[in-house]
Amino acid sequence: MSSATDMFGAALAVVGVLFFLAGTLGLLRFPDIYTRIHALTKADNLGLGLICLGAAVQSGSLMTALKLLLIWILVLVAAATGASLIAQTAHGRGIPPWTRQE
Amino acid sequence: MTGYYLILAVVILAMAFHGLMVRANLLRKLMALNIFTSAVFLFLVTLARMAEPLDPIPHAMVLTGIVVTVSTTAVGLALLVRLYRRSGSLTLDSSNDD
Amino acid sequence: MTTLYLVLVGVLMGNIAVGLLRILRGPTAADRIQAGQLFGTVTVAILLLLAIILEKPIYFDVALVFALLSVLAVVAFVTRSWPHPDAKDQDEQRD
Amino acid sequence: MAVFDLILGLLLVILVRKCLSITDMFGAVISFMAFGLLMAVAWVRLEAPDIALAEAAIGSGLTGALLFSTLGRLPHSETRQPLVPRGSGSGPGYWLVTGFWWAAAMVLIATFVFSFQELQTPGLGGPLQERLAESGVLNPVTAVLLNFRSLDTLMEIAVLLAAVVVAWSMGYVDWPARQTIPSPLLPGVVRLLTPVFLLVAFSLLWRGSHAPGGAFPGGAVLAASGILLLLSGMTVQISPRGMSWLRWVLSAGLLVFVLAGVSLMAAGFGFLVYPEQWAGNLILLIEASAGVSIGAMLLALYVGGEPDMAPSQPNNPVSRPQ
Repeated sequence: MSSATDMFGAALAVVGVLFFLAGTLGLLRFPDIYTRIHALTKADNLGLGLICLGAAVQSGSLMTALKLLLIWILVLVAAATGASLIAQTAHGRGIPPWTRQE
Repeated sequence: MTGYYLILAVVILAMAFHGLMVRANLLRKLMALNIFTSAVFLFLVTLARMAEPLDPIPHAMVLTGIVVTVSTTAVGLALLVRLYRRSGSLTLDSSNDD
Repeated sequence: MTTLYLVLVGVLMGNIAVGLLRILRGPTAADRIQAGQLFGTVTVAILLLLAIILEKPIYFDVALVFALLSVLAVVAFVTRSWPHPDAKDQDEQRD
Repeated sequence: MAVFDLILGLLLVILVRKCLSITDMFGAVISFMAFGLLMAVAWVRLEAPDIALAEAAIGSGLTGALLFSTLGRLPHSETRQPLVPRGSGSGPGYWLVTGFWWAAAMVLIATFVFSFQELQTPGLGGPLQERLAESGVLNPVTAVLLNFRSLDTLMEIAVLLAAVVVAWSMGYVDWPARQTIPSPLLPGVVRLLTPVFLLVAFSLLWRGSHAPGGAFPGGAVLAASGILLLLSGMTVQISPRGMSWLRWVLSAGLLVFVLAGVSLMAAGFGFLVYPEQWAGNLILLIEASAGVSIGAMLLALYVGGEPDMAPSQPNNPVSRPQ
């Protein structure tokens, strides 16, 4: 129940969820699409990575850990590709980046 | 708990049916139809969960249903694109007829 | 421990609720698809936590399929359905 | 857990409401996809891993790609049109009808709450467990799909094939698809991901006999891989010979299924009644062909029409204007 690995895994999951919160806050509060991509892509994927790590620590089996690693890599690839595609296309379509107003 | 999911299924069913009837845009009608089937599946799976032991037969039925739904949706979308090219409209409004 | 994980799942679902605001506000379609990406990542995380809570490793596989297919929607969006400025109305980019 | 259910249900209802009432069509489609994602969470909650897998692959992946590609074929102005045409959506008639349906729904809800709570539902889980050993597989859902109720699955594959026939009968589509690739990143990533897609698809297919998975999720992942290849601009020129080959692949699932049934009949068993010692292998054969076939059929449905391989110049494969 409350062995050391379980505690460690739970702590990792908690930190991961905090990163998710930060990413969502960025999505909501940042002024334009480029900054939102930046907030969401980095924070959420780090959060997911921490949750994966926490689950892997808890599962205690190598197969599951490898599967979780694969999940994380896949989400990273998807997020990086998506972020790059969206940003490049947005730039190509002439959506102006936000600049600080006077 | 299962009673809650039954209610949820019926609520979603009613909302989807409402959308299916009221919305004019055919793309939205197709999405409403999809949600409608999802609600039916939710109902079936909840019934399966209530059985003791867990009843896998509704699961198999729902699995079949999901595939039929996606093929229906795909055909509907293909028809929709054709309709748009033919009539320039996404609704079946009779005043838009050629 | 289970309670803690349930709270975490609840917080993640709160993230989805907040992401809905971004869908509502837009302003561009790209902002909306970003909210969609957020939903994808959050769902994977929820599935991982549920797998731990219910102690069924099979749900890791569901998360794996989600992770695999999360790239599909955004690629379909960018290559196929991003409203082009040549289109008749450009209000997406203005507001 | 009760709070979890409550939040999940609330989110589902909000998403349905958004999907059906938000003016912006992209917002509606994304809400719909989010609805699919959360439905998968609900399947997990209701202990239906097979359905969760299928929903993950079909509900969110394929349907999302389908909807986005359809949106792309419609002009932008259409995606922001008002929800209801002029003249409807208001007035006493509208509210009368809506009110009637909502009242009927509420009565239904009340009935369900009171009747189903008391209903004893023994289900068929017990008898199925007893007979699982003779089905040739260990996963009860696969046993139902491909042994006890294999006729249903046969019909379902026939429905899919019929859908492909309908889509093809509507005319040709551009092939190879016209598009501009926004970045060289995309083909590179797709080249990396395709082996992973294939690996996952075939592992899902293979493990269907003993764990959640099987022909549908496997086929759907296969189709998703094909869609990704199409989206990244990697298309092949289809020759007339390739077309006939494609037709065989599309119908392979149904053909193998029917052939297995008929030959079992000829051997003195019933139609699709498997003798116990062959059941496992027969199911594997049918499932493998059905999985590949389902993948091809879903991909064909995504393409949305018969691939146009008619007169294209050898050096300059111009697509036919639409």
